[in-house]
Amino acid sequence: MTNKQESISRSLYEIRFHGRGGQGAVSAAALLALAAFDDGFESQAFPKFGSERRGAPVEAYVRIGRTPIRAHNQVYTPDAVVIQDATLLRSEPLLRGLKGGGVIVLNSAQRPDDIDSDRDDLRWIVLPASRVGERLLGRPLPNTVLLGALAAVTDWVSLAALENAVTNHLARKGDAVVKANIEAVREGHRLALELKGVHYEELEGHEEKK
Amino acid sequence: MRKLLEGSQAVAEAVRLCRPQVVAAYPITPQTHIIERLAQHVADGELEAEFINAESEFGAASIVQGAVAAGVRAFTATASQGLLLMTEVLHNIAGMRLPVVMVCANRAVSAPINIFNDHQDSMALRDSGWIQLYAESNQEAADSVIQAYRIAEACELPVMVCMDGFYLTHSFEPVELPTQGAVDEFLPPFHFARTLNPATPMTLGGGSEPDNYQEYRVLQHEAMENSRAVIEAFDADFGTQFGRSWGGLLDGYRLEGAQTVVLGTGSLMGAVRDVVDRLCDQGRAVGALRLRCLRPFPARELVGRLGSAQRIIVLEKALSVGAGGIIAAELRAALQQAGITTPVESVIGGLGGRDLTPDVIEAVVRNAGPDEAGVSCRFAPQVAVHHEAHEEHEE
Amino acid sequence: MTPELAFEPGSSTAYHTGEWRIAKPLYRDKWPPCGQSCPASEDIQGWLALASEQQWETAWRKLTERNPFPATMGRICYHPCEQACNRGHLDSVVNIHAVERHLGDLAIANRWRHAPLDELPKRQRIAVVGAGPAGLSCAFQLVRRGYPVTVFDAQKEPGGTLRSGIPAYRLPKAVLADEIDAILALGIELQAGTRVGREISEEELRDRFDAIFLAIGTQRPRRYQGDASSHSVMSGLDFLHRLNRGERMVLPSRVAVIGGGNTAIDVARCARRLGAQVTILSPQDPPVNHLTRRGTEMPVSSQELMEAESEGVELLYRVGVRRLVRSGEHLSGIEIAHVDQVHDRHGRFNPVLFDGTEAFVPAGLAIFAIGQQVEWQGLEGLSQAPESERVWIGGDAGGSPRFAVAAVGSGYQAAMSILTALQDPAAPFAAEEKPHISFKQMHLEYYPARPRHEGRVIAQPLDGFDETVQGLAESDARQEAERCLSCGVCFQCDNCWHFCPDAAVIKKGAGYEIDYDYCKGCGICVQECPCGHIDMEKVE
Amino acid sequence: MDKRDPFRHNVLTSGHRACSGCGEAMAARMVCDLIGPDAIYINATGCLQVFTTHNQQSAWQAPWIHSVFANAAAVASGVEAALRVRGKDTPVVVQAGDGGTFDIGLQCLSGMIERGHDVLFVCYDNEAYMNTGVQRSSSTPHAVHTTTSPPGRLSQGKHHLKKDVISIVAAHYMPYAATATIAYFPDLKAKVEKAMGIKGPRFLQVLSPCPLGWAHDSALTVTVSRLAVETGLFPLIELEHGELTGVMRLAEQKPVEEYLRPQGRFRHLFGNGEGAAELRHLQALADARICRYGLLDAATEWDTQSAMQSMRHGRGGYVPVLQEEMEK
Repeated sequence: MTNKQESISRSLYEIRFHGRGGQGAVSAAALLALAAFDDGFESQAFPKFGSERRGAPVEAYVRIGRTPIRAHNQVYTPDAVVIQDATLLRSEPLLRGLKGGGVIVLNSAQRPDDIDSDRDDLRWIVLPASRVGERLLGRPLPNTVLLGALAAVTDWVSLAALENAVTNHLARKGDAVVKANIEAVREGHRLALELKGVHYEELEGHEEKK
Repeated sequence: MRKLLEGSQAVAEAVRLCRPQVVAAYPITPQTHIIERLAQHVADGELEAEFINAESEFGAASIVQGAVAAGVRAFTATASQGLLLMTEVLHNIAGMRLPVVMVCANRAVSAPINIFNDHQDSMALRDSGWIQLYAESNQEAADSVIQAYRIAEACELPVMVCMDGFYLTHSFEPVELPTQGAVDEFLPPFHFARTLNPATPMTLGGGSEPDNYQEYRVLQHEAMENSRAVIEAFDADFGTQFGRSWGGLLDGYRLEGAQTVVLGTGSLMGAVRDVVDRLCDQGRAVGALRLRCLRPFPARELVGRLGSAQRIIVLEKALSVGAGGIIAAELRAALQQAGITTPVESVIGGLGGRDLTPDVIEAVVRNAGPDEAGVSCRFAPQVAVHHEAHEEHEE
Repeated sequence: MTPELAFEPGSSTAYHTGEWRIAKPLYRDKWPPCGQSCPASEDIQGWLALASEQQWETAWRKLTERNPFPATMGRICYHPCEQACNRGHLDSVVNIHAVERHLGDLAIANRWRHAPLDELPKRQRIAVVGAGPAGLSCAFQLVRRGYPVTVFDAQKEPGGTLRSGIPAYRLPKAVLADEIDAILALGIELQAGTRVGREISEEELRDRFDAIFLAIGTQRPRRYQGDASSHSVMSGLDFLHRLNRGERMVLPSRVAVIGGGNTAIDVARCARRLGAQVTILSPQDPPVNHLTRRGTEMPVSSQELMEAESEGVELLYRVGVRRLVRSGEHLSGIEIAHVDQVHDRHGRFNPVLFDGTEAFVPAGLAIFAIGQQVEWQGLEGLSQAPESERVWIGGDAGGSPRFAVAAVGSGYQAAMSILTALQDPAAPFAAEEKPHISFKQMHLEYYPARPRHEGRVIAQPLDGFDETVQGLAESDARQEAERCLSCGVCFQCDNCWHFCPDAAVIKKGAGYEIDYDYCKGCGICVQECPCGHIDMEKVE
Repeated sequence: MDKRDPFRHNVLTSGHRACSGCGEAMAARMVCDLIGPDAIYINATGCLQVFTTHNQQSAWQAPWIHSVFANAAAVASGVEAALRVRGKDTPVVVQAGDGGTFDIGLQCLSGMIERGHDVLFVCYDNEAYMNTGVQRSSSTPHAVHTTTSPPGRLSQGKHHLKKDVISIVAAHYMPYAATATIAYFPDLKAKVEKAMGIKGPRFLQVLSPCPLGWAHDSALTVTVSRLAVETGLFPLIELEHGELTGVMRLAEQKPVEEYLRPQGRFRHLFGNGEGAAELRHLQALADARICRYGLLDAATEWDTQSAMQSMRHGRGGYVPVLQEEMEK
């Protein structure tokens, strides 16, 4: 953990989650913040406020920092964006405010056509998280897979801390759910490591090989 | 141990540690997580209390009123329309001097309907006779609940702990939860002198006449005035025992030598602190003062802290429609009474959940307000300085 | 002033809402119509109340305070109390006499003894002349108060008219004897077979006694003056005397009895028992229910009349005797005519007959039961003496109505008068003045209808003189007593107590008290008092 | 404490400022003394609250609390919950008028019942807002003259029917709901005692005439309440878990006119054609209620006549004050 702390170069990272109601964007944000906190950082997670309606676009935010986080504002200039549903790309400006060099973790089985091509300063991680979720969790839930992937590509949280967060946060849902989600985190982490900088087609092929 | 907790959960845990025996509530966004968590605690046997699902906020307030009158510590929470629906009972609880504690998850009021945060709901109740504490963080919200019970029971005044809806209620933040033992040490067992009891029958809530109603109010007012010292003392006590305190009535930030002071309340003060840091780094003498306690209104204390400022900006998430900023008006009165002529700029912002971003706050501080007489307040500019820039960029 | 957040319990009592009052309720015992109409002034409501609670002996003692003859009166009294009873406005009047008889019979059966009221013996001696109901009543009152009383009677047996004038089927001799014995047992000296002017002189009486009560009754029957012959003509009194002495008379097949009172009926029913066909020629109307009383009714109980009719006695009302129709010496019948007016304007019995209304009633014997007079022979001096000479006259001889119960009442009054004259501390200062109460002041809806219990008429051949009416069973007597409305007399129903919105009625052990500090004078207690015990008075 | 009366506690005692002849004061006194001082009383705003507590003087001799108009049932819920957690079984009793029951208080009442609080809710039904000067409530019967349902050229008083609140309450699968009135103390006593023997929410609607609002002579309060029953306009019924389990049989049905005549609030109906139609309507309403509840032919322990029978030494009353207590 201490070495992790060192690895955070800036005082504050901001992550924005996009999803649809019911996909667990808020939960994912909470898991990420919990993991960071477990790693010894200050962290904060909260949803874009509003009523939670299944299927409607939702946002959630995470801040991870070395000093206590005081502001409670929404995240406008994220360091990373996690997109749980590629269909959102069509309707929402998902990349707004994303800092240069920012990370996009996208849940998609194929490279979407409408990825913003104006920004060439971004790192895209595209992985079929729903499909992995389906396989591991029995339901197409992309959350923990995407978190694993984010951890893999950013170093902002440790895999162990994520697993801890999953264990604690989902404890109420039973051991099987916890175990499966830990698997999902690991799988996302593994996939993202393998895919780092790898193009979509390769990803597709890689997945096929499995 | 510090934990990352949702604000609602932090407050629920704090409530649990205070061992209320009756919890009654009616769900309303954004208060729901608090009562859901408490319901779970009761269901799990972690809180030995009657959890009563009231049929309305009006009922919920009434239930805790009855419970406290019948001799137990009680809790309720609400927001917005729910708080307004409670209004009648809240005045009544205060008038009967019942030590009730509630949490208001601050939210805008209708119309138009809006579930997001501002302070219009609790501000509307500022004259109800309740002590009002506004929390800046989840930690403070939780700690304030614990303090609130001790204040309420010592002063025989109800206490409303206000926490910003969503900004706090739905945010996960690190929170240090005290141990049960420590809370038990801080908070004596519940005692209320006028408990309903057949062994010592008393009549509570009886009628009054023109020749004594005012005296009831005078007593209530005196109790409020006296509660200032109690709030300060218990916060200090809390600091001694738990290693953190919240400034009692007022919480200053970089006030030393500050020529411009931003006065505000609630969670927005976190961003204000960031802005103050930013501006100080740029060499500006800016400080912040957080009004933790709106009632009793710490007029003397405010004068003491703001006396040397040259410019005072009051940033509020509530509007007295047709009058302007509420805190600003009260501050103006306090300063005027103290013979201080520093202008007070009243800025209203963040209504209905609009985010008062650091940039907006900075803009408010940088841009001087209108100095024409008769202008009661101005409104903070729309957020999204960055937002718009990037949208343009993306297109 | 520091206002209190919690008010003390009951602190409102510092505020006297009684000041709001413009009218004021008052508990006031009334004199119920039964007692009011009772010639013996019995507290009928009082003893019925006790009887309803099965406090039989206490009830009997209450009753005998005024009338030591309940078993007798319960049988023979014409019970004006029942005529007056307010219950008639609800369903049917209370069978007061049956309960009275029940009490008397219980007393005899259980050998209850009268108790003296005052153990302290007095030295003044009292003489009572006549051991009839008036004399014995007076003697009873005085002996209970410690006075030595001597009763003189010309007859060998005490009882007066009760013994000689009442047929046994109505009043068995043993019942009367038992009640008289109980009275005498208080220590009365009876000198039977002692007629004043014969066995003892007026002077001796005056010498030996401090007070003298003459209650010699009316021993001389009023005779029919319209016919010179006494053949086939008899007075009711003589008829009954002879019968009560045990004489078995032989009567013609048809007998006419002239008169509208109890004697007439007694005579008629006795004559029926001796085998005659009997017609009563009454100058009065039949007794009707008390709602339509006009003053011209026969002073008899309708029940007795019904019994007579059921025994085959014929009745003709508002008729008077024009003449006796004779065939030689023998009476063949009576010519009657409609009576317009029974009494003249002086109140004297003086019927006026209307011409052209004549009719003939065949009869072989005419028994006139048209009244009796006092026989003052031997008492000429005393009868003229004023009360200042401590001589009192009472009973029938004193002019009271010719009813046993009136005689009892008269005896009581004489006793009270004697006590006053003797300056006895127990003498009543003044007669109790209580307002009367009519059914209109009551709230009859509080009393549900309950049937009246009657004494069973014993079916028997009409040739004996055994008692015809059975007494009530104990449960019936109790239920009958419960039927009493307790007119004007609180029976602690709690209504005023329950219904006072202001807790201004305080229940005491027995009865209630109005706390005028709080009574607002709403009038609910008055309105909801079933028996009219509470009055409302304006507050000035 | 006032202990003048050895035979009852006077939970609601003298010195209160109800109008002369107040039916609600009478009803509350009966009900509270049947329950006794070992209970906690919650009062809605209304006449009863106003006239019993005045200027630091209270006519109550039991723990008593008043909050606001609409919330008595909810305050009671809280009191009951508090007692439950404190391990006490002190009875909790709500007292409210028809406004605090039928109208503004209905929601809290419904919530209290639904949550199953062990509370007896007593509604003293005087059929209008008397406290504020006789305005109509949803309990006001048809054709009644109130200040907000005045008769006039186009009106014969209240246009609407009296709300059937007992059915609404009973429909909550209510353990016990009953109607009663002051005229029949034995009936009221039996119902209060029955209610106090049942756990869970219980409801008692006690018709309590108001001499002021009904405009009858103050002495007629009991008489009028009796006539309300005898005419069939106010059936005395018991409902357990929604089922009709008891009625007070009418010994005889009286014409509604007998009930309406003494009351000024119906005066406008007499002597004109349209009023006559309303009189027939009221009679029809009475007939319908008699029919609905079988008031003329039910087999019952007592009827309107036997239930009011006055008895020597009463028919039993309240819990007497203990001698020791008196001496204190």
